[in-house]
Amino acid sequence: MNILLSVLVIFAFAFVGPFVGKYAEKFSGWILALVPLSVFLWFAGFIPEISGGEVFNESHVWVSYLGINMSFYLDGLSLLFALIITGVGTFIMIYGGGYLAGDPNIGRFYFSILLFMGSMLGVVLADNIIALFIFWELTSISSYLLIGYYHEKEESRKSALQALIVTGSGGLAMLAGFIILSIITGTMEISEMFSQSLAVSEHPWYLGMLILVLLGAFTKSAQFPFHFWLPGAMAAPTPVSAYLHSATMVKAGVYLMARLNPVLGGTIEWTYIVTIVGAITMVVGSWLALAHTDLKKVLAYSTVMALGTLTMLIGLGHEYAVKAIAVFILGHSLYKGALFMVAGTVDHEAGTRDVNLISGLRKTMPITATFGCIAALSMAGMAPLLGFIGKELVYEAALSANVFPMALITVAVLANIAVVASSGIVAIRPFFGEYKEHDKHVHEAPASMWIGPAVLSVLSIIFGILPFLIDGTIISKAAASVAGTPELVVSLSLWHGINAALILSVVTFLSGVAVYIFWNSFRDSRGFQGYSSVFGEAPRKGYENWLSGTLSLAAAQTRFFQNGYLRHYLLTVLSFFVIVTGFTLVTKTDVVMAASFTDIMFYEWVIAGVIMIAGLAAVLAGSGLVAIAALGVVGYSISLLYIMFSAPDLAITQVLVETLTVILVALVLIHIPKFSTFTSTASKVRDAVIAGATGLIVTLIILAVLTVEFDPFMTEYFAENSYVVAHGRNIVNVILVDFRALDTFGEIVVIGVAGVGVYGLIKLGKKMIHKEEETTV
Amino acid sequence: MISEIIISFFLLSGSFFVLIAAIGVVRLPDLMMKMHASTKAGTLGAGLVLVSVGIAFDEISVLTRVIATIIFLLLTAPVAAHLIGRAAYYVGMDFWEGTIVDELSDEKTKNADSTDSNVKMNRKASES
Amino acid sequence: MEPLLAIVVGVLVAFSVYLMLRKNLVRVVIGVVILSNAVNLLIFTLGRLDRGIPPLIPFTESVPSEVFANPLPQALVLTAIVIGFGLFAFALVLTYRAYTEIGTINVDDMRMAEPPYEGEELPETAVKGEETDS
Amino acid sequence: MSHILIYPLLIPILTASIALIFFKSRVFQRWINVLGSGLLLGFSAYLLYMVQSDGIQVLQPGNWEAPFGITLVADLFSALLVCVTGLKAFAISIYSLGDMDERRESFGFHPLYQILIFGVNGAFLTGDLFNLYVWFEVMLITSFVLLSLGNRKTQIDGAVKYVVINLLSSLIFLSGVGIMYGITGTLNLAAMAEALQDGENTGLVITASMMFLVSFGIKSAVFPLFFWLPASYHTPPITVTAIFGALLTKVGVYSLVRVFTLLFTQDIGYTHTILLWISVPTMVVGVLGAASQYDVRKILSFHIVSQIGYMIMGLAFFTKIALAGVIYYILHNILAKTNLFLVAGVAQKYVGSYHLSKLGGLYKNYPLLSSLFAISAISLAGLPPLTGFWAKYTVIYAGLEVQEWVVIGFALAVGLMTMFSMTKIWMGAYWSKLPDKAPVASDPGFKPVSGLHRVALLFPVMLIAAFIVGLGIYGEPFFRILFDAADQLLDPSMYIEAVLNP
Amino acid sequence: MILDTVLIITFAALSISLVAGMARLLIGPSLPDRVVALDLIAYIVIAFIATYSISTGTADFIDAAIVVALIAFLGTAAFARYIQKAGSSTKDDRI
Amino acid sequence: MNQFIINILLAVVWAAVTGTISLGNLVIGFILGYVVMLVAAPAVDTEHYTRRLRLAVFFIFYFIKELVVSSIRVAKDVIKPSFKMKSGIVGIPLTASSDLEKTLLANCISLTPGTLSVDISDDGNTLFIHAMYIDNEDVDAVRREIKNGMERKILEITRP
Amino acid sequence: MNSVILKTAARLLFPLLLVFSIFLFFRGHNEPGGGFIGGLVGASAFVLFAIAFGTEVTRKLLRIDPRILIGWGLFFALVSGIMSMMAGDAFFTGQWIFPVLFGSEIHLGTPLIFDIGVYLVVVGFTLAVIFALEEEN
Ligand code: NA
Ligand code: NA
Repeated sequence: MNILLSVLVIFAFAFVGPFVGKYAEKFSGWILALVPLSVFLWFAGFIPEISGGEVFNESHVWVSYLGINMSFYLDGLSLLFALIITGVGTFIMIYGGGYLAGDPNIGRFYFSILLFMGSMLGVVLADNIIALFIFWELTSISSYLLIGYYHEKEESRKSALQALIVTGSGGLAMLAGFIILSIITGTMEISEMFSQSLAVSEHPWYLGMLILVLLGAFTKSAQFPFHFWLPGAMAAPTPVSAYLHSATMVKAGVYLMARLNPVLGGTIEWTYIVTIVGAITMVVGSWLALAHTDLKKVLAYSTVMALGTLTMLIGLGHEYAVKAIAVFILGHSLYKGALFMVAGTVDHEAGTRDVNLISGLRKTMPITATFGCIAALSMAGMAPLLGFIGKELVYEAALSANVFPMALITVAVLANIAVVASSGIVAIRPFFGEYKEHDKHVHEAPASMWIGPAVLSVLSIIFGILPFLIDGTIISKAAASVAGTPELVVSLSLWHGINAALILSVVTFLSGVAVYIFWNSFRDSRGFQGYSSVFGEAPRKGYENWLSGTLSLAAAQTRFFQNGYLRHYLLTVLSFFVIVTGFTLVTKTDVVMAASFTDIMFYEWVIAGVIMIAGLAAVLAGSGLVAIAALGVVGYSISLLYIMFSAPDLAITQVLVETLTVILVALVLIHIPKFSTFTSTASKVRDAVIAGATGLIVTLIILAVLTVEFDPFMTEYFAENSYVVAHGRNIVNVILVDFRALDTFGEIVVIGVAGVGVYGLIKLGKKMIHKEEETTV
Repeated sequence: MISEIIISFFLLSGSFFVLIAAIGVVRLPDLMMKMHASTKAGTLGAGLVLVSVGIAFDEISVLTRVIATIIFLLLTAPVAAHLIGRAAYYVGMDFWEGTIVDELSDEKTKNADSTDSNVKMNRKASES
Repeated sequence: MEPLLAIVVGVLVAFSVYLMLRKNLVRVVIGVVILSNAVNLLIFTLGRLDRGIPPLIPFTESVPSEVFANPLPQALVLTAIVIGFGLFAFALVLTYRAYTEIGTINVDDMRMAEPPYEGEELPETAVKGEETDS
Repeated sequence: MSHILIYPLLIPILTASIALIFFKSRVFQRWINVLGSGLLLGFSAYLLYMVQSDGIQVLQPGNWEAPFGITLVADLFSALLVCVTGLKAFAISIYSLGDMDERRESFGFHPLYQILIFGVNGAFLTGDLFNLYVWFEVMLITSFVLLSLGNRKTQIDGAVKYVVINLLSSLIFLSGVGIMYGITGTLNLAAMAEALQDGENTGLVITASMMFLVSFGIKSAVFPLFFWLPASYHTPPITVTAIFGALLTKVGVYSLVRVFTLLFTQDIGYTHTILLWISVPTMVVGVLGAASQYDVRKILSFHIVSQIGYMIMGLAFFTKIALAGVIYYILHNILAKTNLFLVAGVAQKYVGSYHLSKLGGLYKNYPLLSSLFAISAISLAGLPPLTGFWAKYTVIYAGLEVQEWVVIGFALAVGLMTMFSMTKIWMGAYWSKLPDKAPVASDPGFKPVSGLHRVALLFPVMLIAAFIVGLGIYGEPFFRILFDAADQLLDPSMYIEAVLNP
Repeated sequence: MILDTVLIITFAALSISLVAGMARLLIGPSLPDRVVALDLIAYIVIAFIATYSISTGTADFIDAAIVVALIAFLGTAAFARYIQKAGSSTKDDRI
Repeated sequence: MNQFIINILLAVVWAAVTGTISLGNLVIGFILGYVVMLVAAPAVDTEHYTRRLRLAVFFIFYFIKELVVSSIRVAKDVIKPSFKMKSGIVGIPLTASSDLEKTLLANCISLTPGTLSVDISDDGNTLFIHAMYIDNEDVDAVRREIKNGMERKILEITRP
Repeated sequence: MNSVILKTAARLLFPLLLVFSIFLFFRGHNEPGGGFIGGLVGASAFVLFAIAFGTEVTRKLLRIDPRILIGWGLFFALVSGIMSMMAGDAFFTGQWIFPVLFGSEIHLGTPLIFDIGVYLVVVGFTLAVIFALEEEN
């Protein structure tokens, strides 16, 4: 119950949040931060047990019929994520309260961000894959609301939609993948799948299922070529970007791959796909960062790089890789969360995030500048920060890769060079150099807005200098979870001696500095512009073209099918009837003309002929009245048939109805002038063919049914009971008012409604309806 | 046997008149003439056949219904003919060449605006 | 007799389908009426036919001693006739309303609920004279 | 013999006839309408309880043993639908107090409304094929009248298309009834199913089944038979659209499910493959149609078509979980669709339009309405954890189980497009700024609703939203009923036994 | 015995009449012509029903004849009303 | 008083159409007749009902005779290969004054040889008939024949 | 239509049609006829009257709005079913009494009440339609 409760508490506060925002404006962020904080502390309490090798399973029946339980699995990996989510979340709440202070919509912010927080927590804790998926989708919904926070700006709406569509489509693919996975394994609990790894990878559906699942992970984690939504999502308020788009949501995909690595990983397919996609994303993202001067965009692309790195590491999956994953996730969350907040603070205070427009802010906002720089150093992979350890581990992992290590190490170095340069951009450009005067008087941000960066960047230092605080406890267990082994010794340290990784780090740093120095001219160079448009713009354009293509396809097909012409509709319906019924008749039955015309009286021939000829007259009639006169003959003749075949009630009814029909038509046609139209011969022929085919099919079916022996057992029952029980000698009438009174009741309801309806149709004039209704189209 | 003959007589004569009516409706040259045939011969023919039914069944309930039917026919047939003839006349019908007089036309030209119809009253007017 | 009626039904169905595909809404409604007659005949025929033995129990008996025509299809058709009549009355008056409100009974011209798409070319309709819509 | 079965029919029609007798008093009609709907909801819920606890309920009106009279049967599938109809009827009866104009009321809206519910319940409860036809006609004529009541040009035009195509459908249905009677000699569904079990005349029966496919296909608006729906559903007042949009097509689906589980299971490889082929273009064409529209009512109308596709798809899979999914889908769609139409109506009353270009500012100004829309839209888009997700999930699971990869691929893509068009409404009407050409901004005579009116409009939406959320978050008991219902559908012997050997 | 032959003759006469009536209905040329034909067909139907009652020995069909006699007249009245109101002329009522 | 008689008559008609002349059936017929009269009262000018009914019965046989005669003549002409007669619409000045008399006359004329009532003039004083046979093109002869034949016979009965 | 002949004939035929409709209605249980047929013939009486005299007069003759007649018709039909339920039987189960009137036993049952409902609805429907259309002229 407890793990579930931790998630539910956050959800519950999502609904409280708006009220807190409304009634405790100034302190709302601080107050609401207590929610993630208390959950963080609660999870922190698990550290000893988890590091002692325990895992926690918790399961609640939810929809047992579908095998879907609200079950949770707490091990090193999920604990690490849970701590990041609630830990970073605590500072985000505080920061958000400050950042959005005075915004009338702050309540909606609290609602969405807490909803998101709970969902994200659910994703990392869920054991049941469908439960995981549900939380996963909830993160999509809440992030949609958050990205579109400034919803009156079209840009925000577009970005929100883009993120939703990209991650949503991946999510749907993933759902299919999950279901297939559960069909393969016979369970929906991830913890029960670990033991079936072999069976899964040898299953013929494996590759398809894998691709589907990975699509979900890749889109969510902004892997190339789906990465474009992430920079777009920067339309969100900065606390959102800091939280969702760096520390948590984008890592959901990474988490998923890490979580399923023991089940799905280790195969050739997995290694190739995941590693290559990760590597490409890593290098593409890192360099794209350099194409922008918007602080958030730079950070966003460096996040893409980080996600690529993590993905690549998961693809590799060996011991170094899993260690690197755990450390890199934590390190990245700390520095990137801090940097986003710093960027937001700069924007908030200076009114812009363009590094070309701001500089020298360290003088007016020293605290922010300090922590921003620390975080940037961590990002650049400088000792003695945690980022350094993470980067070293990445290099070591690449070096010991089992597939094309040379290529991977090149990619890693290249990517990190760009990261170093990016770090320079985000740390040096705004804070150092000459102070520029701004429209807005820039001053230090309130405590709520620097406490987050402060704590996170300080943690980067602490964990960097004192890695034993984390390695044996949380990191090693997280790495073990990814590897799918119970134990994995991780011993982190800043100094490993002079090894290949260290040399690469030095090279990286120096090159990065060089890139930073020449950044301005580099950014404007043609080659780089081309690179940026191919890898940055093209996928987004692809998405947009796909969207507009789909919309024009939609419009075209709707114009074609729903074209407003009744005759077209009818023609389609009738053609369909002819096709399905005719085809079935021809293929499924023996169409034999077993008809015998021997027992027919001559006057019956005449009446039948009259019916058909009068019917033809109705078809050919030049006016409605003539047609209805012909129809009268059809009706009278049919009533004669009813007489001949022992149905006096029917005959009388037919005559009465026929006559009233004539009266009604006459009354109506008095008002409608004769009208003639031109119809092409081609369409007449077409209509005649459809008409003929329909008629033929009906005739053939009747003839076929007539060959079936008819069991008159109902007739006997009616005969026996009609008078004796129902006191009526006219059996037809007894059927109508007694045996099948319900039919008759329905029938009188029909004509009753028809009466009311016709009356309304005629009497309820158009003018009587409210005027405004006419105008609302 | 006797009754069979009587029934046969009524049946044959009835169907004969119905046939005459039908032939008349097909052959006679104008609408009024056709109505002469259908109203008179048709009513008579149907009536005679009905009489044969009344005789054939020799039941009071059948007989009364037959009589009722005949009365209804006699009541409605001339009214129907009148309605059709009048309506056809007012909207302008063609008379056959043997028509020598139309006193109604003279009457209607006298007071053209006194009827309930909103269409052209006059045969000649509609022909022009 | 049943096979002959099968043909009658088929022919009526063909006529009605052809009428329903016309432009003139009055014709379409007449097509529906014919179709409804045809379907009634279909049910009647498929209940199998008997001549001259209406399902009436004589006053002298309480349980009929002789066989008679199947009463059930008769009751069904009777119900169907009445229902069809109600629907027909409505459809007819709707035609009338279409004429008074939209000003036409040409179904091709009825594009109020589904106005023409942008740039759509409307067909030449209601061309009087040359040929009737038959 | 279970008398409870008659109440879902008796209550609405009694209400309607009393309302008709007191034609002249609008106020009386309004309240008897609400009262009747409330009673109906209560009795429907009780019926569901009875069926769940005591098994399939059967009533022989007139006390004639089956198959000689007309049998009323409630299995779980029927009872569920009756129950949700009762809920919907109650909600909309309240909504109509705030929406319906006086003229329409004095020309019979209230009795017509009750009669429509009567017809729908009749169709759900009857165990007789011809009687089903009668119920269809009751619904049909009532929907004709409700659709055209008001006589606006668009209404008349929409009604013409609706009427003609639906009349064709009815007549095809009636022919099918005649043919099935001609083959089996009975009209009782259970007796017919029993008679068909011997496997004779299979080809002929399958041919007849195609007529039902076409007829019910028109009613449920599947491809390529759906045209009447987007042509007409946006034309009447929103209350009427909501009644139609959510409920009427589902009766078509109900009937398809009924006959293709009870009667036509001789050649599933053939019939249900055709159903599958129909379902995919239905989903796709419907959702693309929605994507091309800008009138909220039209978007929602096309969505009806699309979602019918999912239901037919589930029927085609023909496994237990698939059928449970179909039932879930039907129920979910009734709730979500109703709410979306109702919400659109409220928005129209606030801002003055149904067109996205004239809507806006709703999120900013009407948070309650926005959240009600969001709930329904998220549900309809199939996002968790609301009803739409479970519906979609169950059907898709079933499809993957039977390895219909391509079909499921389409279903998932359609799900994405559904989400897209829900966001289209959300962004166009809720997130965007109130445009200058919105009637509320540009027409000085425009009066948004207020006070009690607003309560009448929003209460029913909240009621239904509560179900959407509640069933979504905790569906265990509901799924138990659904799986039992699917069991009953897959094993017709229970149904046959209950009717023929009570 | 005689009656059987007579009945055949009667049916034949009525059948021919029916065909003739329908021919007039088809030919027209004016709407009133067609209405007269329809009126005639009603009489033929009455006679048909009556004859059929005799041939089957079932009097129950007579009620249908009564109804035709009473009701067909209404249809004719409606047509007449239409002709007079709408002024349907002789010329353009071609089939 | 008249109304009571009408009621009795309706009861008899009822018994006749139902075909059971029992006391019970007559009573039912009487009650029904009463109801019908209640409904029909405004429609029917009950004052003249008795006379009307008597006339109806009286005339039936007369009609039938005339009908047969006229039909035979029409039959002859219908079968003849060509039509030689002269016809036309003739106005008959009416002596008959009440609506019933006029209607009766008009119907009788329609059912008798070669004549068909077309219309009654708006002032109600002239009956226009279509005469199939205007022998010798003598229009007044037709007029005379009607006035002295049919109209007189009717008036003799309606005005004793 | 302004025709003396038609008007007079209509006055004569009106009560005849009405009697005939009731006749058809009552015997329907044993011979051809019944609520629907009887109702249509009964409605025809009013239709004829409306054609001859116009709807205003005919409405006065009918005294009740046809739509309300429809309501009553449905109500009657329902009452027959409710009576069955009150007797403890299934809806629409025929309940019969056999009073002896002037020596002959009469069969009276709820199906008769049901049929009255049918009759009323048919009359209401036909007249609602015809009146409305007539009044458009
Ligand atoms: Na529908
Ligand atoms: Na908008």
